[in-house]
Amino acid sequence: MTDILCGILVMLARMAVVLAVVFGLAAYMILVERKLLGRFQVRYGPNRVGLFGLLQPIADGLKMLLKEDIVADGVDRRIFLIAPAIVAGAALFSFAVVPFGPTFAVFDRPIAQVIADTDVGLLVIFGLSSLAVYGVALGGWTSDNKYSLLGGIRGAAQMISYELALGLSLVPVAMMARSLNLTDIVSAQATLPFALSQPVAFAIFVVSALAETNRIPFDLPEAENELQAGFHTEYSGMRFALFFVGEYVNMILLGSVTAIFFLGGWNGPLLPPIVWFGLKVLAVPVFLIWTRASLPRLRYDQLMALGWKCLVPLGLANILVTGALLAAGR
Amino acid sequence: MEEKKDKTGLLREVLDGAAGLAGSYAATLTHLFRRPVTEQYPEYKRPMPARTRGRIILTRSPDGKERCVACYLCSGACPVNCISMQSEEGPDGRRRAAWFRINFARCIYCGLCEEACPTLALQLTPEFAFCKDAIEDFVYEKEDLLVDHGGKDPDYDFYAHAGVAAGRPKGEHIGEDEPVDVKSILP
Amino acid sequence: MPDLIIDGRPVRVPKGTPVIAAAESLGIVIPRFCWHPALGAAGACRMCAVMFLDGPVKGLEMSCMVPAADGMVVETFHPEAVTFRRRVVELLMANHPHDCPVCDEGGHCLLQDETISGGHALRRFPGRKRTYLDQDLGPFIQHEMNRCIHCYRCARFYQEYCGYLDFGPMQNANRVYFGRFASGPLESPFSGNLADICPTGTLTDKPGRYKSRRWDCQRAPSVCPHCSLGCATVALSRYREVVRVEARENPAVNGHFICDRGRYSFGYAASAERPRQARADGVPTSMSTALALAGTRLGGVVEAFGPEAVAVVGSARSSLETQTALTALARAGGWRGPAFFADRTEQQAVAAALAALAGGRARSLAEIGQADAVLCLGVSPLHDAPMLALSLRQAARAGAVVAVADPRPATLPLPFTHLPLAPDKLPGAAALLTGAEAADAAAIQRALPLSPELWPALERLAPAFAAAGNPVLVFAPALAAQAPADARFGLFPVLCGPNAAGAALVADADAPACDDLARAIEAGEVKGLVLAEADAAALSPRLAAALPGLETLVVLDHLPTPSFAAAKVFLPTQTLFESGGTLCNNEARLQYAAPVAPPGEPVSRDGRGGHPPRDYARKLPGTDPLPAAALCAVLALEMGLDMPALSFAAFTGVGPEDVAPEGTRATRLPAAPTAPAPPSAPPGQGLVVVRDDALFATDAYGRYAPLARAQAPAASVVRLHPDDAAGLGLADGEALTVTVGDRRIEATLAVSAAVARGAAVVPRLPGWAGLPAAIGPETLRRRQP
Amino acid sequence: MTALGALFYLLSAVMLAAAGLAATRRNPIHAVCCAVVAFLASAGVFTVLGAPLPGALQVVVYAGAIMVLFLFIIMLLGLPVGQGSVPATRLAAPGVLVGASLVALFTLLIRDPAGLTPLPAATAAPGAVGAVLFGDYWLAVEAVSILLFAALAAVLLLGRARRGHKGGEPA
Repeated sequence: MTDILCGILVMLARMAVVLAVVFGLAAYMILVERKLLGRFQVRYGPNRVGLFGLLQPIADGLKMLLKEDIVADGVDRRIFLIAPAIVAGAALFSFAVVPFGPTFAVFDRPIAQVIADTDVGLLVIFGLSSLAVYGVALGGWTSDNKYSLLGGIRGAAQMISYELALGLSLVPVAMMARSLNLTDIVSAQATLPFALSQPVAFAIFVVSALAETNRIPFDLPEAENELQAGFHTEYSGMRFALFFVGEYVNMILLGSVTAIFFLGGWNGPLLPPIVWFGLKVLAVPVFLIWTRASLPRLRYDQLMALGWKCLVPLGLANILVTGALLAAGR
Repeated sequence: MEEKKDKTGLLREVLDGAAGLAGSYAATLTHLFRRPVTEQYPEYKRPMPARTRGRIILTRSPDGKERCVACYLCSGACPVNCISMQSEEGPDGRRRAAWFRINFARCIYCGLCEEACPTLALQLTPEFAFCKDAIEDFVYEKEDLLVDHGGKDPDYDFYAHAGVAAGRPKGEHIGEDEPVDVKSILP
Repeated sequence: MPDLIIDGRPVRVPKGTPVIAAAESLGIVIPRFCWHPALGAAGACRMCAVMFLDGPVKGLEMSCMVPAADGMVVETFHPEAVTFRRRVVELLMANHPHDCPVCDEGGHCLLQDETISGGHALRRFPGRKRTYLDQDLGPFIQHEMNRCIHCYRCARFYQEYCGYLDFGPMQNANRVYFGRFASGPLESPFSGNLADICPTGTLTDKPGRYKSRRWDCQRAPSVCPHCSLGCATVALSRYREVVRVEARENPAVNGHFICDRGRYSFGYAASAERPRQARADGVPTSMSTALALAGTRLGGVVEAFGPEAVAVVGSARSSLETQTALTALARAGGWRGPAFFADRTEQQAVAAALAALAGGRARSLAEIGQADAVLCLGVSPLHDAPMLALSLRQAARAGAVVAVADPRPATLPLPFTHLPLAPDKLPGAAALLTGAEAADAAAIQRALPLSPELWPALERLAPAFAAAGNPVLVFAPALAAQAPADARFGLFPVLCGPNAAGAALVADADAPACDDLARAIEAGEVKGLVLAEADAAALSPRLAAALPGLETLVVLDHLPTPSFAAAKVFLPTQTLFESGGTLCNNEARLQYAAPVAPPGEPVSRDGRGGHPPRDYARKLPGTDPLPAAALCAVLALEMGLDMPALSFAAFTGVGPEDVAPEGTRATRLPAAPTAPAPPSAPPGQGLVVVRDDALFATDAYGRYAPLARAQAPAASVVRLHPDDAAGLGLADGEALTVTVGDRRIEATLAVSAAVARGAAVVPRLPGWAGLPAAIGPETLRRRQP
Repeated sequence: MTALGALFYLLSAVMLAAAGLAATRRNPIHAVCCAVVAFLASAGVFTVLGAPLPGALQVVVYAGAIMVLFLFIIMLLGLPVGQGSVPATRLAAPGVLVGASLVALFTLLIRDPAGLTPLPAATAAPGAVGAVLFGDYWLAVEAVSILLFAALAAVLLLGRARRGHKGGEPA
């Protein structure tokens, strides 16, 4: 009984820690993005609220909370209210299977630094990321607004297309790690991260993951100069904030997943594992922000051509080559 | 239409594309280490050039009298019709504005009025930040517009050049002869 | 008819036309300062230089001085001509002061236009500027001699065109000065035109000084309502106030000019005393309340006494639209009226005067200027119709014989013969001069036995009139019967009131006159009266006296007349400037005056001189008045009357859409009624009362225009012939007390041989309206100190 | 009843309810959403039963890809949204048919003693499934994939042919 209670307590504690860290990170990731974008554009970025604008996320959050939650006429109310939650929820759920470091012991009790250590972790992340598209598509469809609808349709098509490339880029990882368990995948990179042993898969993964998060240069669902704000045109207040937080949680998730799949997880010299993991996780959002500052948005046909004519064949070929090499090496 | 690309062409295209991407990443990266050009406005106020077009004033001539003669040229030049006035004859015989009104809520600070002003009375100042809570407060009357200095050109005095006898008699303006004696028979 | 080519375009003009006018007929405006179509060429300014490429004249010439001739090829924009004109402007500007901002001409100044279009921006002349001292030229013209470019337009207009000599050029060479010998008001009643014709700001309009720029004004063509001639004007309004009235060119009526009465009497529209709010029993109220009350009261009268108990009175100053609406209202209700005239005789006289115009005998002002003999019968041109004097001047300049047969003293800026005859003697004199009777010395002595001093003049005039090929008879309507049958004579009636002809056309032949209505009120037959833009006191003292006997008096007006004070219900109307309207002048010419001023209290009064209020949400003050015609329609609606849709076309034969810009003559004139009996000698020893207009403040509107009233003489003047004064024991300049009814008026006596024997000339003012037709020593008394 | 058992029944109830709603919604979007919920619940059921791999595949393939395509097509077509639920009359015949087969199935299951014996715990570890799939059944898997590929190619060809026939842009 004590065991079960302890287990539940530990589980709750882990969940609380993960949620707090992820939300805090997401909030400050917004600030980091605004500051960094500012500096990339030779300006300051937010620096009015608190020292260096450090309280800006809190001010933003307060503002969003206090704003009126407008539900426009003609929307499908239930779906309209649920859609933002799907985006944020799917991203948060994924953290259930993300390990943050090696298992350690407290009072001889092994404590895994993961909420749910499952054998199919890779598939779970993959599946949950594919659910996020419902938030975008439904939110766009239900807003009863042609721009939102176009954004939703674009989002759905884009995410389905790039999910395929994403999946194909992860197959070699699973093949080389011989497991779908994330902890196992990290252990398999103890010597050499997959980013180096699987450069093509890494490249495909980064590009398609970028597309999955709907960020520049793949932000066609919300392309401001064509669709106002795309699928979240009609959203305001906290619901809009949920879309927003979902995007940044997704960025952190993407960082975690990239770190686990390709950058060797918490493996690294000198520094403790959790610090290595944190550094690798944060490196990816910073890269995404840098990309946002550097690259222009793709045209829609270019997006589709890149996905279907370039990434998918490349991924298939990569699998074949990897399989052949593995078979040869056996 | 698509030409069949040979191998080297495709490779070149890929390399070019990669170089282009890298170039843009490099550009943003160098920006990251540059000093931001933003001016921290309320703390730091850039000294504006004297000819900046901001709030409008009505200046005075060196002798301290109103320069404005209410000639209606500024209101005629104003493209948004934000200037209105009524001229009258003042106690000293000078033409002046009975009332003079500028609606700054309508003003576009184009400076055409300043250009039109023949007496250098109406001038635009660098002051650009004068916010109000109510839009009616942007209607400035002559009392609000009139200042006690000569603005950008403090030495000019219209009535020293004009030939009309207001303040000083005929023949005593700059570059004038004595009045003709119409009843003289001298050649 | 010379054919010439100007700027590549062929044009054919009448012989004698200067090239500058020929170009203007093509729409090519050659710059000019001294040339004016009415004044002709002087060749003074050198501005109209153009290049003559071919024809009888070659080279650079002044286009105003060269008459158009066959085969001329003219280029107005020849480089040499343009350079010449640019240098002329520079020379003219050498002495011009730097004062455009404070000059009232700025914005419509010919010199300014030419300086800017000539590109003269920098002064190259290093010398000093010539200056002049200015003069005070009276209340109308501001003098600023420094601005003068010596085009001589003012002098030519003032001396040659008008015939007044107190203003003109002085000195010589570079010192020429235009002014009076000493400061003082200009004598000419046409002096206001100086501001119009001066091409620079030397002579500007003083009442409009510093008021506004031309470009800020709303402008519209209007018609002068201050006498019956109907001169064309342009009204300029700004900030809900008419600030200026200018002459408008109408070649058929006034040419290019108007008189000072027409120019400076506009102040009634924006006067502070003008009633702008409806009143019920003297208490200000809303328009709708007052209209409802008027409907109820008149309805009550109709219910109690029948429709015949309500009467309508109009006037000769209302527009045709208003007169028509009043007629429609009276017809709809079955009421009496509308009455437009004081008595039946006057109405018949005006109708007879108009009837005489049939058969193409009407003459316009312009045609009078071309007549070779003019007889003014019972008309004092300068006072009854000032612009007539200017036309007579033009006729006299061309050698016409002008005679004025009128009991009032007459001064005219032209050589003329004055025949001061009492009204009852006028028909006889007219008969002599128009050829109705043989005009030998015996006949003259027989006709005018008591005026031997006039015999030589008549003997001289009679053959001149008999020999004239194009004589004109200018006559007062009371003398309509004297219109000669001789078809040589053109006819030109001078009526009393701007739309008197319209009133005569609109009124039924058997319509009641004001005196008839007054009798009906006294008899208790009429209990309700609608008084539309009419002052009962000025129109008919008897009616004014009867007003208290009414149960209901509804007054529609825009002037603060005594009737306004007596009104039970008052409804404010709009002026001609606000509502526009059609007026019919003395020669039955219909002219349209367009609305120009927006209704409402002037901004100057709204702001009390300071800046106008900033409360933008409020209703503008003083915007209650409506056009009188509209008020009639609402009143009819209020009373449930079915007002017939009536246009003045039904009375004049000319519809509103047919009124041409220069006016259109009415095609339906009254059938010749029984001509009024000629004036007869008063019974007994009394002096015949003859009413005289002054230049200012005696017309219905001028009385309420502050500026015009300021020009009126301080004291009223009674004029008598020396014999009559001696008979009464009075001397020239004596203070008099005149008894009018139960009131006493103070006046001074002026004795002059230019007054007819047996006539007492009194001012045409409302207070004097109650005088009987003939007065004696009991009315004119020396004032006891 | 264990906690897992309770979870199983809860998820089953959700799955059944969502499936029923999906069948009766007139608004196609609502129907798709209900179907997605049913798929998710079935994935939960798989996981509760100790087979996370089918559960994950259920989410990835059905909920994450197939139903998104449905949604995509519906959004693209802009189908008119009907009111209320599907009228019973139109679904009477198929409903009766499905009901009858269900009754027959359950009768068979209950009648057959084998149907009442508890199944052994599923072996659904990823490696084991992979070994079975690509070891024992490789031929069938390849055959199915070739069939699917052929179908894909055929659809592409048909779609192009029709567009070309209509005089659109040349293929």
